[in-house]
Amino acid sequence: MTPMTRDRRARGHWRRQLGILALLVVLVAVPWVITDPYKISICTMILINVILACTLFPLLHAGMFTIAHAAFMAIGAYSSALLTLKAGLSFWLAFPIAGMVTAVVAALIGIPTLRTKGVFFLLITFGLNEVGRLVISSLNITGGAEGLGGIRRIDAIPVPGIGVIEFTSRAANYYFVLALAVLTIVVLVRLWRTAFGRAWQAIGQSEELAVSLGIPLARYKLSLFCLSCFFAGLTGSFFAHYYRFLSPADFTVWNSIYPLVYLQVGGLGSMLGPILGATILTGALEIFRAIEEYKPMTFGVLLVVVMLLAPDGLIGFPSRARVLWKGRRGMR
Amino acid sequence: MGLDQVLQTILFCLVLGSYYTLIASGFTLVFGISRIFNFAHGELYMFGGFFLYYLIGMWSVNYFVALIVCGLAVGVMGVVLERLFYRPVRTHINATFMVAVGLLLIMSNLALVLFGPLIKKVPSPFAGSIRVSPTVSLSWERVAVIVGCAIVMSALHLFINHTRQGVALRAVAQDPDTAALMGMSVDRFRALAFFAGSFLAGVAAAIVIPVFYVDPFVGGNVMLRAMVVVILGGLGSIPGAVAGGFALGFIDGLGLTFFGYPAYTLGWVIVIVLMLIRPMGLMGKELG
Amino acid sequence: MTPILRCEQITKHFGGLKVLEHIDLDVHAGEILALIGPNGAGKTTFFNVLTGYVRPTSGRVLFDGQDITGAPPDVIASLGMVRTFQAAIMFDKMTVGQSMLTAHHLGGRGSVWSALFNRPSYRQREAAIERASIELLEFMELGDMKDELVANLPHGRQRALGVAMAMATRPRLLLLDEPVTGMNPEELVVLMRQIHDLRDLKQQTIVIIEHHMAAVMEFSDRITVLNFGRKIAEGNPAEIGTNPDVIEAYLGAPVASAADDVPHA
Amino acid sequence: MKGKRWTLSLVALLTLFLVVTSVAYAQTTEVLKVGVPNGYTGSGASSGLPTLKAYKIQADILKQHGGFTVGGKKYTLDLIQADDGYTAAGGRAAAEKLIFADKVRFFLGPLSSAAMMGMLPLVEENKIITMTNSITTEKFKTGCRYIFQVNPQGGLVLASQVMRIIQTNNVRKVAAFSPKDETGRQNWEQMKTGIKQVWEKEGADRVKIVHEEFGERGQSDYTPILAKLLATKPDFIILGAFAGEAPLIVKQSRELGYKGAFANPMSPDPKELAQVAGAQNVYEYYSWGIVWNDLPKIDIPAKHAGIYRKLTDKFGKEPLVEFYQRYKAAYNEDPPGAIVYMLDNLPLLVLALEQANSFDADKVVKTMESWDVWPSYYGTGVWSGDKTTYGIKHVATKSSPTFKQQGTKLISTGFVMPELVP
Repeated sequence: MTPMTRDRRARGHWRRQLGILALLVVLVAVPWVITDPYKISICTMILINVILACTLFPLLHAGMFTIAHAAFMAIGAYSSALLTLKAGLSFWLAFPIAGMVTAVVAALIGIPTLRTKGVFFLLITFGLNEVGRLVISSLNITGGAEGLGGIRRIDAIPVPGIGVIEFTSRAANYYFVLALAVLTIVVLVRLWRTAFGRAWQAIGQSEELAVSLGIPLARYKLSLFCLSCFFAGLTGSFFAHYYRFLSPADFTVWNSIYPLVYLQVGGLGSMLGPILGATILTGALEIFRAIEEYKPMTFGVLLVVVMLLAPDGLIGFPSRARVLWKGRRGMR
Repeated sequence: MGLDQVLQTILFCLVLGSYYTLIASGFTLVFGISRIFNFAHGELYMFGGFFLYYLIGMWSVNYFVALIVCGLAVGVMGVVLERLFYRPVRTHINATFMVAVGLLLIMSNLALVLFGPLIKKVPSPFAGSIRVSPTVSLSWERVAVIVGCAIVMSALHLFINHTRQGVALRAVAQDPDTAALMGMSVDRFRALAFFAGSFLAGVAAAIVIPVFYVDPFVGGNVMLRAMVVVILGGLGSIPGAVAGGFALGFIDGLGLTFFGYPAYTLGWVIVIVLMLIRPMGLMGKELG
Repeated sequence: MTPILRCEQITKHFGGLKVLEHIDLDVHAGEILALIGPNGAGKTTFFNVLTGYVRPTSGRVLFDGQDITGAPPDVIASLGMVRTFQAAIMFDKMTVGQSMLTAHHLGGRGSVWSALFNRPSYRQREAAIERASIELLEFMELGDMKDELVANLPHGRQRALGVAMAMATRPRLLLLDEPVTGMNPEELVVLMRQIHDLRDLKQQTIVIIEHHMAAVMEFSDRITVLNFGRKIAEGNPAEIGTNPDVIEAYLGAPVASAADDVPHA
Repeated sequence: MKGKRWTLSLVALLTLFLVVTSVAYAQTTEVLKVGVPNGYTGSGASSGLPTLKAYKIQADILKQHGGFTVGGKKYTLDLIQADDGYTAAGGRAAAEKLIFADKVRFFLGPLSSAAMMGMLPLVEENKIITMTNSITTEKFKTGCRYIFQVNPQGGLVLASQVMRIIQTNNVRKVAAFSPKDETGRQNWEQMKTGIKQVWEKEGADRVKIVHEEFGERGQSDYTPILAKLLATKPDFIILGAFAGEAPLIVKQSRELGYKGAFANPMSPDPKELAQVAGAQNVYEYYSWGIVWNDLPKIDIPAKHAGIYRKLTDKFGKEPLVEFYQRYKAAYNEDPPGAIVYMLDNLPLLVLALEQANSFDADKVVKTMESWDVWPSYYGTGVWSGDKTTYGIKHVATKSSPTFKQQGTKLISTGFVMPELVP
């Protein structure tokens, strides 16, 4: 990080570092503190959503508003499941392959579609997600609409020094997805602050100006799209071996929209946004599972309220609140 | 397949087309003026269906009266949505999208709580069916869908082209900024658009629901189809909605007849390809 | 010596509309060439053709004797022909500093890995880029503003930043599209002076579209006049100032006063 | 601005939800928590909510009759619902919530195969006794200790009615239209065995399967598919468990000029059917379920009288009548016809608990397996299924009421008893 950008971050820079460290400690401690398996698996679910929301963060900033993320997650999930089921591969081999398969498919789809912009890209991806779901449910190898069962859990792996790690316990799966989340976020945040990240942001803010400065749009958009989908694919692979049953119903347009909701509710201001949004909303959904019939409504109300009070998301709220306090109607 | 079956196929393609046109026209109208994808449009349609059920099934109001009342009631709902939820976030595109999603969730769930999960049937005033050929027949209620679609669409055409409000609406749709410069209150026209669009949703429900049924879950499928139609025809274009509606009617109808259910993919595939080669759709204009 | 840019018979039609007709133009290293003409003369379209935003209907664009007709904008930029925009298109959500770093894209980035792991090679490159950025900002008298959000900059400063960003790509040929429109006289003089210095101190070759006649007359070495897509005159300021066709084109108004006319949208 | 005032009221709404939640969590002593994972939102709700209502009625009736005794303590049931969203992930989440947050050891449901598959590993690992209604042989192939499938149509009952219809109506061409999910395929496969039986009896050319179609649930216009299907001129259409869609399918195929018979295992409420399809269109429509306004007289063979009393002791002298009256009183509407399938889940669990006199899963399972015949709301049932068919004897085969609908009128076509099945 160069001084020029650091100046702005200098305020509370160390505080931030400490905060991140503390957060990590807490996250690692979770399985010891929370013994209730249900709560652990909620945390697992939260982390899955955090990853998905975070992979959307750079995409939205670069002006790619996609509603096909669930479809790409599905590609990762099914390819990993089938590789282990049909080809008998070890999970540890299938996992990265699943990610790459997803990235490749993303490239093949991205090359024609990324030429479109804004609402058209949104609609195309929307359609792609529908097509993907319908294809999965009409193929035989994917088990069609009935779904694909009998998927192995993550294979045990010997780790020098620690010994063999079994993935029978929830804690183990939790740690796995936690590691994946950390990896994803670190990679994305790091890249975001490099010249590449700057180029992506530039494209998001003005393609015209970006290209005039010699930034090749197509290549940069495609690479980011593939990267994002790569992580979505990895997440999908974990999803498959965690739930051990896949059905098209898990990858509807809604499953693509929810991560966007987390991201938007959390806020696009920084990577903290998607993390916050996914945590709060997934948590909320679980809490409100108690009043089953009202769950979607509750979610909807949360969403609308946040959007009305803080259109820029929760992390943008404090500054916005100040604006409102001053009496200036930011909403208008 | 025999001639009579060809005829049969064509007939329900027409019915399907009219149905799609009815549900899509309101959706596209709203988008044309306000640039908002009102994902709650399908839910408005659903509410329209339930209103009709209570008006006719419970209080046995005359069908045609009920039809108008449905339109008005749903129209008012639309205005409320615009005023209370969409307007405050107008300047934030993403937030608008999210609000639309939220409203969709709230309304469908609300319907489930209010009306219960079971399907409700609205008796159609048009009983019996006409013989088109010795072997082919078409029920009057389906005829009503085709005719109803024709009437509603021509009425809409008159409104857009031959009333002051309508012409103004179109002006705003084409260029909100200039319209604003010319001292038109864009806000007022957005409200008007939401009213008109939602009114159409209510009327569509009143015409279509008697053929099928209404339950709290009909909104979703309606929405999906409407989106395909609107993209096919071009975002925000009313003639496009008609063209797209019937296009999809035939795509779905023929597809289902010949390939069975995977055919539901067909519409989307075509739409995606279309958007790649001609983003403005069949009859649409490029967005500003 | 061979011209750095040579345009041969550039023609552009939009449908029936003849926007550019058989334009020939040479730009020589180290000069400031002004491109003037009434509204709708096709000046901006000409820039768009040169920089690959628009494909010419016919004609060739030679940059360093290399045919770049119809090459994509980013390639042309990487070859060293960079333009600014008439409308203030900016990276509004960035700070001035970030914008400058971004503008150094062509300065090289190294591999993703070196960036991801913040390797020394990458750090050095970033440091260099930053030094260059600061230097340019100082040059354009923006040094004290590098932490400002671009959106919060006054209009004049934004235009200056635009020039600085274009310069960050180390262009061999800089195309400026009405850099001083909408500026107050003081700002205007400052910016024109800075542009002039770019040429004098950095040997920067510049083609500038400008309406402000006084400025053009004072700062440019050579002037080309377009009218209705045709080149009607070319020569040094003195010649142009007295050229009857030009005066005609400007509705007979004395050239020097045809200044400050509103920028066309 | 108005927007803000409105949002405030929404916040109020939220807090209300919270209150409801806490209330929902409030508990009384001496109650056994039983989880009811099912679809309560989305299209799953159309079967999930009525089922929950039915269980609640049964729990009340049980309470009135003094609950049940385990280890000398009286127990009543506290039903805890959890939405499985009709998906695998949803099913797993629901199960986890019930097992670990609500500390539930016993499940009634789910109906959705996907949800069942999702919660399968959990249920087995944690020894959760699950009385499910989801029809899927798949999970039994994996040999599940703790899952009992209480649906009446352990295939055989479906088959025998299909066989009977083919014979009595002298059917020559059968066409099948089923939902494109596991439930749909299962139902069709099971009913197909009925046709196979006809073949065995009367030769393979007696009746032909002219068309098989699988379709999406929840669509509104089935005309295209039906036109295609009717082009093969069938005289008997078998619907593989369409629920809300069935009335439309009947209506639309009649509109296309179909005159033959229908069979549909998961029939909607008869009134609904007549309403939607139009009374004139509803004839030769066969289904499995109860005729509420003409409840059959249950006559129990003397040898089973004792067993049947176990049920009547806890769920009323005439269990069906009692249930029907209570349901109608509570919700002033007839229960959906299909609800009758779910009525045995709760009683069987209760009886097993009491007899095992323990909440230990393995004991309870042993007890249930030990029954060679058990009481059902409309007679008796047995556990069927063996290594070859299901892998484990946990699948109910029991007498099932069948009926035929004529307009709004339901004509009971009697019970199909397991004994009838070859």
